[in-house]
Amino acid sequence: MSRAWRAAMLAALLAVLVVALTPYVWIILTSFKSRLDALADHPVWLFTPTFAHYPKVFIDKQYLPLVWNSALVASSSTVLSLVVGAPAAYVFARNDFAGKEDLFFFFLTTRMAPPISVVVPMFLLFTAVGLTDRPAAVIIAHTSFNLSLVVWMMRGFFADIPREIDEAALMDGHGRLGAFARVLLPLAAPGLAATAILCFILSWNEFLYAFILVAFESRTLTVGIPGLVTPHGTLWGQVAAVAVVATLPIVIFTMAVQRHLVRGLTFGAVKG
Amino acid sequence: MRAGGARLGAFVDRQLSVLFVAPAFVVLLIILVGPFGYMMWTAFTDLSFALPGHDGNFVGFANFRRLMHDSFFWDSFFLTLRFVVAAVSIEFLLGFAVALLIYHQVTRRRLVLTALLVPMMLAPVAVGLIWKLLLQGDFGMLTYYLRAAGLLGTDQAVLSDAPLVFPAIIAIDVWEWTPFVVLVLLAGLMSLPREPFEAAVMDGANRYQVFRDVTLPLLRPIVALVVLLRSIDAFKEFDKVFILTGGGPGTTTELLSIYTYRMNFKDWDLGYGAACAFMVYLVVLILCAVFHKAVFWQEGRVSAPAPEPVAVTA
Amino acid sequence: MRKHQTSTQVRYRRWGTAGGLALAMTLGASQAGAWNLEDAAAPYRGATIRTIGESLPPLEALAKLKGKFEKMTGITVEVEMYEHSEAVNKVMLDLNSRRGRYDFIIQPHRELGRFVENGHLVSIKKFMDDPKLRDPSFQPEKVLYPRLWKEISWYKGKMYGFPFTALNMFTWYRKDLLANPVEKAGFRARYGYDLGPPQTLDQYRDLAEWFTRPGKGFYGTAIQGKRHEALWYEWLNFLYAYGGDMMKTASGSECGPIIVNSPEAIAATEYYKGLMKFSPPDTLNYFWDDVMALMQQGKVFELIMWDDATYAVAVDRNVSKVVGKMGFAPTPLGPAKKRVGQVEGWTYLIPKYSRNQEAAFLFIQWMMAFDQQLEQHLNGGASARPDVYADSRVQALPYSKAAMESNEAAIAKPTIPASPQLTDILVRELSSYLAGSKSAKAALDTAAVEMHDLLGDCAPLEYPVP
Amino acid sequence: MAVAFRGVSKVFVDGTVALDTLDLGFETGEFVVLLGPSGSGKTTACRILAGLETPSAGVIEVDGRDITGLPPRERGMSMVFQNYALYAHRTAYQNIAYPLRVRGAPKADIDRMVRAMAEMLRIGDLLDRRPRQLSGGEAQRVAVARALVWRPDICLMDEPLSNLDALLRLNTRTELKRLHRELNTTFVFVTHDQEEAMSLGTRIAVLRDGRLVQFDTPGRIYREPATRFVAEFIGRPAMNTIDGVVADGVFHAGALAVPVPGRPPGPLVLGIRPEDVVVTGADEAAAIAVTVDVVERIEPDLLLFVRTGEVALVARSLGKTTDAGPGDAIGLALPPPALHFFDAATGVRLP
Repeated sequence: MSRAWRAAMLAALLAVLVVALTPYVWIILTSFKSRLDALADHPVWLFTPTFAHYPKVFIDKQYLPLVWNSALVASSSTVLSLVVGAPAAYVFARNDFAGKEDLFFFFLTTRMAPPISVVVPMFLLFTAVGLTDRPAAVIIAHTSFNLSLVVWMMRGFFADIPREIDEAALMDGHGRLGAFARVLLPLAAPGLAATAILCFILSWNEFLYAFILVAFESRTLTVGIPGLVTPHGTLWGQVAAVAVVATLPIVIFTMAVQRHLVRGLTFGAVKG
Repeated sequence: MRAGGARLGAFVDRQLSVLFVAPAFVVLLIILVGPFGYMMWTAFTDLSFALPGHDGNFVGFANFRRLMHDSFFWDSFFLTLRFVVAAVSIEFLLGFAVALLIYHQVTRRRLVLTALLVPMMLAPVAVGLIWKLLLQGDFGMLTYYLRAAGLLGTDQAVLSDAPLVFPAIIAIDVWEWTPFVVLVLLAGLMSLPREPFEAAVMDGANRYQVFRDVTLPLLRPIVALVVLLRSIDAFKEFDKVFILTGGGPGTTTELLSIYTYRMNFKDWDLGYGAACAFMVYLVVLILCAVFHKAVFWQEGRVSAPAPEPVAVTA
Repeated sequence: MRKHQTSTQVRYRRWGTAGGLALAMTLGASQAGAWNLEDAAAPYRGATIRTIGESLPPLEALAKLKGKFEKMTGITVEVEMYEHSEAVNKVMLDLNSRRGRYDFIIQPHRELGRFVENGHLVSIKKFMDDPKLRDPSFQPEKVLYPRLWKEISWYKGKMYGFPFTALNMFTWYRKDLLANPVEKAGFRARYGYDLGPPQTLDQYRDLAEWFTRPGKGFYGTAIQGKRHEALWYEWLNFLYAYGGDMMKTASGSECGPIIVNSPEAIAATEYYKGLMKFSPPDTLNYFWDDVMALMQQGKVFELIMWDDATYAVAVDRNVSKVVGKMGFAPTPLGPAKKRVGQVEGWTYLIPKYSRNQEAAFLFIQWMMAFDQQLEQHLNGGASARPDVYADSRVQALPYSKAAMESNEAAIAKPTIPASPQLTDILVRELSSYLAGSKSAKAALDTAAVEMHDLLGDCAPLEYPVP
Repeated sequence: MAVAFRGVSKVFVDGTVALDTLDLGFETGEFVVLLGPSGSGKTTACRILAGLETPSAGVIEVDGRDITGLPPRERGMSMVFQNYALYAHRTAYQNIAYPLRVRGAPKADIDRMVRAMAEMLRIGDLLDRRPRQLSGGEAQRVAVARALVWRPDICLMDEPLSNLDALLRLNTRTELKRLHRELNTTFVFVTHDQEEAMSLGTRIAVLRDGRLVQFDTPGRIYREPATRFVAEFIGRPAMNTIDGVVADGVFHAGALAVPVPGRPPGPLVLGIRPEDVVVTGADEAAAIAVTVDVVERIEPDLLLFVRTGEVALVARSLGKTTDAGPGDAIGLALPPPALHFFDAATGVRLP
C-alpha cells in the first residue's frame, strides 16, 4: 500500500469519526451552556460553563430515579431475553425437526409487528391482568422484541461451537441441561455479551412501550426526555444533560464488553 | 423405569428441545396471540376511543376498503418504501466502506469502533432532539456551518425546506445506524478465513477482484442479515422523525409509522389504525419471507453442514 | 355499553335518600358560614389522590401549593407531569381501560367531547350541590370568566370541572424598537402613518415587513409553521380576525355547518402565509418553543403568542434578553373589525372511575380559591378569575392587560369528540399549503371535505367543494 | 463387565441406514477396535454405546442390564473425540479435572488424579495452557487424559489419531497400548486404519455398510478373513484376490491356472497374501510365468507388482533380493496351504 493511499484512508476514517462524534460532543457542550449560549446565533465553542442543568433536572425535577428505572428495565429485559432466548437458539442450532425453519421464521416475524399498533392492545391486556404501571409490563414488552434478536444471533454462535463439545460434556458426566448451562454457555460467552449489549441498548433507549405501559413513578429516562420540551421553550441544557447521562451507562457497558462485542459478532471466533 | 431423583433429570434430558424452545415460543405466542391477535381483530372492528358508540363492533372489511382508497396511507406507504430503500442502501454502502477502512487500519481498531458506535447508543428520542438542535434554522450549529460553506442559502433552513427535509431525515438515519452496519460487517470481515484470499492473490486477482470475488460472496450471509435487520427497523422508524418534523412540512416526511401514530394516538381510531398496521406488517412479512428464502437461509444451509449425514460417514 | 351514569345515582347511594339530599342542601344554604375545609375533608383523611397534567409552570406551582392542602386535610396529592401529548395519551388509555389510576385529571378542554360522550366523566354538579363538600364562599359563576368557564369546563350544558388555565394568544412586540427615532422616521416615510403597536392586521404586516432585516439576522415576525398543533392555534387568530371559523356553532360542544373553506378563511390563510416572507428561513420548522426562543434572543419584532409563555420573555432575565423591552396587545383587528381571542385552556375533570372523587373535588375547589389562583398565576399560570388579574401584583406584569382583553373576547372552538381529529386534518393541510404543495383553497377544501366525512350529516358543507 | 449390542439398528431421519441389526459382545479389559471404511457405521455404533445416539431398534446391554435408555453420564463411559473437543475457555488442567468435578470428586482427589494422569501422559508441564496454545499431539493427550482420569469402565475413542502426523500416530499407538495395560480399562477404538486396528486391538470388529462382517483377534482376522472384503481391507499391501473359474480341480483366471484339488467346478475367488507368494526363477517347471511391472523397494521389504495376461498380483519378499526389473519375466509359486477361497457371489470365506 502506498504512503499516499494510506494517508488518504486515515483521513477518511478521521472524517467518519468527526461526523459520528461531533453531534454528541455538541450535546455534551450544550449540557454545560447557559440558555443564551445554547441559543446564540454563532456556534459557541468556548464559554463559561454552567453546571446548573444537571442538578436542575436530576435533583429538582427528580429525574435521578429514572436512571434506576431505566437500568432496572433494561437489565431485566436483557437477562430475561437471554434466559428465554438462548436455550431456544441452542435448540435451533443443534436439533433438526420438522418445520424448524418455519418456526424460526415465526420467531423473527414478531420483530416486524409495528409497535405503534401493538402497544395499545398490549396496554389493554396488561391492564386486564393487572400488569400495567409495573416495570414488569415494560420488561415483558421489551423481552418480546429482544427475544427474536437473541434467538437469531445466538443461533449463529451456538452453531459455531463444534457438536463434539456438547458430547464431550455429556461424556464428562453432564446431563444435556448441565452440558448446556456449564459448558456451552460459557463457551458462547462472547456471543452472549454481544447480544446482551444490543438488547440492552434497544431496551434502554426504547420510548413507546416504556411510555405507555409504565407508571409515572417508574418511567424510564427516555420517557422523561420529551417532558423537557415545553411550550415555554425546549430546555436544551436539561435535554442535553439527560442525553449525556443516558448514554453513559451504555458507553461504559459497551467499553466493558468491547472485547467481546466484535469477537462475539464474528460468528465463529469461539472455536478455540 | 428407574428410581426417583434421577427421573426428573432423565425427563429433562429427553425433552430438552421442547423444554428449551417452549418458553421462548410461549412468550412470543402470548405477545402474538395477545396484543398482536387483538390488533388484528381490531382491524375488523370500528373500535375508537374518540367517537361514542364505536365500541369495537364487527365491521368486516370496511377498514380495509377505506384503506384501499386512502391516498394519504398510500402516499405514506411509498414514502416509507423510498425511505427504507434509500436509507438502508446508503447505510450499507457507507457501512461497508467504513468497515473495510477500519479492517485495514489495523491499529486501535477497538477504540475507533467504540467511538464510532456512539450514534447508535443514543436514544432515538435524543437523536431527534440533537439533530433538531443542530439543524435549527437560527442558532443550529450545523446550519451555521452549512451556510458559511455556501451549501445552504441564508434564506433556507434544512427542516423548513420541503425538498431538503426528506433527504435530511435519510441522512440522519444514516448517521445513526451506519455504525451498526459497520459493527456487524466488521465482525464478519474479521471472521473470514485467510485461505480464500491467499488463493485469490495467488491466482493473480487484484484488490478489487479479491473484494468482488472473495470478500463479497463470503460475507453474503452477514450482508443479508444486516440488510434484513436494518430494513425491518427502518420500516418502523418513528421516534426521531416524529420529533424532527412531525411528518411535515405538509406530508413530505409522513412515514407510515407517523401516519399510524396519528390514527392511533391523535384520532384514537384504533380499528382503522389496526388495519393500517396490519397492512404494513403483511408487506414487511412478505418482503422478508422472500428475502429470507432467497438469500439468507440458502447461505445458512451451505455454511452449516447438515449434521446427520456427518455421523453416518465417519 | 358505555353510558354515563347520572351523577345523582351515585349520590343517592351515598346519602341513602332523596330526602337526605334535599335536607343537606337546605342545611348547606342556611349554615354557609359553618363550612370549613378540615371538617369537609375529615372523611377522606389518609386518602391519596393522583392527578396528571402537562409539565408546565402552573402545574409545578400546583405541586408546590399542594403541601398546604395536604397539611390541612390529611389527603395526599400526587402529581404526574408529562409533555403535552403524552399527558393526553396517558389519560385516554387510563379512561378507556377504566382502571381509575387518576382521581382527577387536568386536560386540554378540546378533549372534553371525547371524555363526556364516552361516559368517562362525572359531572361536578353533584359535588357542587353537596353542602358537605361545597365551600359556600366559592361562587364560580361569579368569580370566573363565565364564557371561559362554560367553554373550557362545560359540555352540552353540564359542568364537568373548572379551568386549570385559561389560555389565550395575543400580540408580542418590541416596544423599544418602536421608540427609536430613526425607525419612526423611516417607517412614516415608507408607510405614511406613525410607527406604533400593531392595531390591525395590515399594520401587523407592515411592521413585519419593516423590521425584516435578514442581513442582521433580525426578522419582522416568525410563524409557527411546523406540522404541529401550534400551527393551527396560531392560524386560528387570523381566521377569527377575518371573521372566519371552522364551523358555524354557538358553542364548542355543538356540531354545525362547516365554514372552514369560506372566502374569509381562504383570505385569512393567505394573509397568514404572507407573513412567511417576514419570518426566518426555518419558520416551517417552528412551533411555540422555537418562536419563543427567537423572541428571548431578540431576533424578532412581533409574534402572536401564548399568554402563559409571556413570563419567560417579559420577566425572567435568566432566559430572556428582552426583559423590559416587550409590549403586549390583543391580536390585531382584521376585516371582521372586532376584537378576537381564542378560548383555550386545561381543565380539571373527575373521571368516573376515580375512587376518591370527593377528595379530588375538595382539592380542585381549594385550588380555585383566590389565594391559590393568584399564587399559581404569578408563577406562570393563567387564571380564569378576573379578580386575580385585578390584583396589584398581577397588574404589575406587563402583559396582564392584553391577557384580560383577550380573555373577554375569546371565541370557542370545537370540543366535540372528533375535535382533535379536526385539528389534525387542518394541521396537515395548512402545513401542505405553507410548504407550497397546494393552494389555500385546495387545502381548505380538502380539509372541509374530510371534516364532513368525519362528522357526517350534522356538519354540512356551507361552501360545497366541486 | 460385558458389553453387548443386541440387534442394534440405526436409521437416520434422512433414511440412511447407519447400522443394520448389529450383534456384538465383548468383555472387560479388552481393547476392541471398530474398523471399517467411511459409512460402515463404526462411529454410529460407538456413539450409540456412549449414549449420544439412540438406536432405532435393538438394545445395548452391560452385564446383562439394558442401558439403552440411560443418558451418557450414567453409563460409566468416557470418550476421546476426533477433534479432541477440548473446552477452549479452560486450561488443560481444568479440562482434565472437569469430569471429576462434574462427578463431584473431592478437591484433593481431583488434583492428585489429574496430576497422576498428566504424568502418565507426560503432559505435566502443559497443564496451565489453554487448548489453543497446545499442539495437535498435546491436545490429543489432554483429551485422552480427560477421558481416562476418572477411571471410566469403558473408554471410547472415535478416530483419535487421525488428526496426528504419522510419527506421532505411531508413538501414540504405543502409548495407548501401555495405558490400556496399566489401567486395565476397556477401550473401544474406532478407526478406518487397519494398521491401527491390527496394532491396538485385542479384538477387531470389522464393519461394512452397517453390518458386522467379522469380530475376532487381529491374528485370526488376518489369517482367516471371513469375507473377501475383510481380506482386502486388512493387510498392506492387500491380499491378492483373483476372480476365476474352477474346472476339473484347476482354478483358471485368464492365463493363470492354479491347481485346487477337490474344489467343485464353478466361479471362485482365490486369495493369497503377497508375502505368501514365492518368487522363483522363470525357468522353474512348477512356476507361473509372469512379467514384472513395477518393483518397489521399501527396505527391508521388496514388493513386486507382476502380471500374467489380465491378472495382476503383488508379491512381497522380506529380506530377499532380486535382480528382476520392470519387463523381466520371472516365475511365481502359490503354495497351496497359503491359499484362501471365497464364494464368488457372496464373498464369504470357503473352507
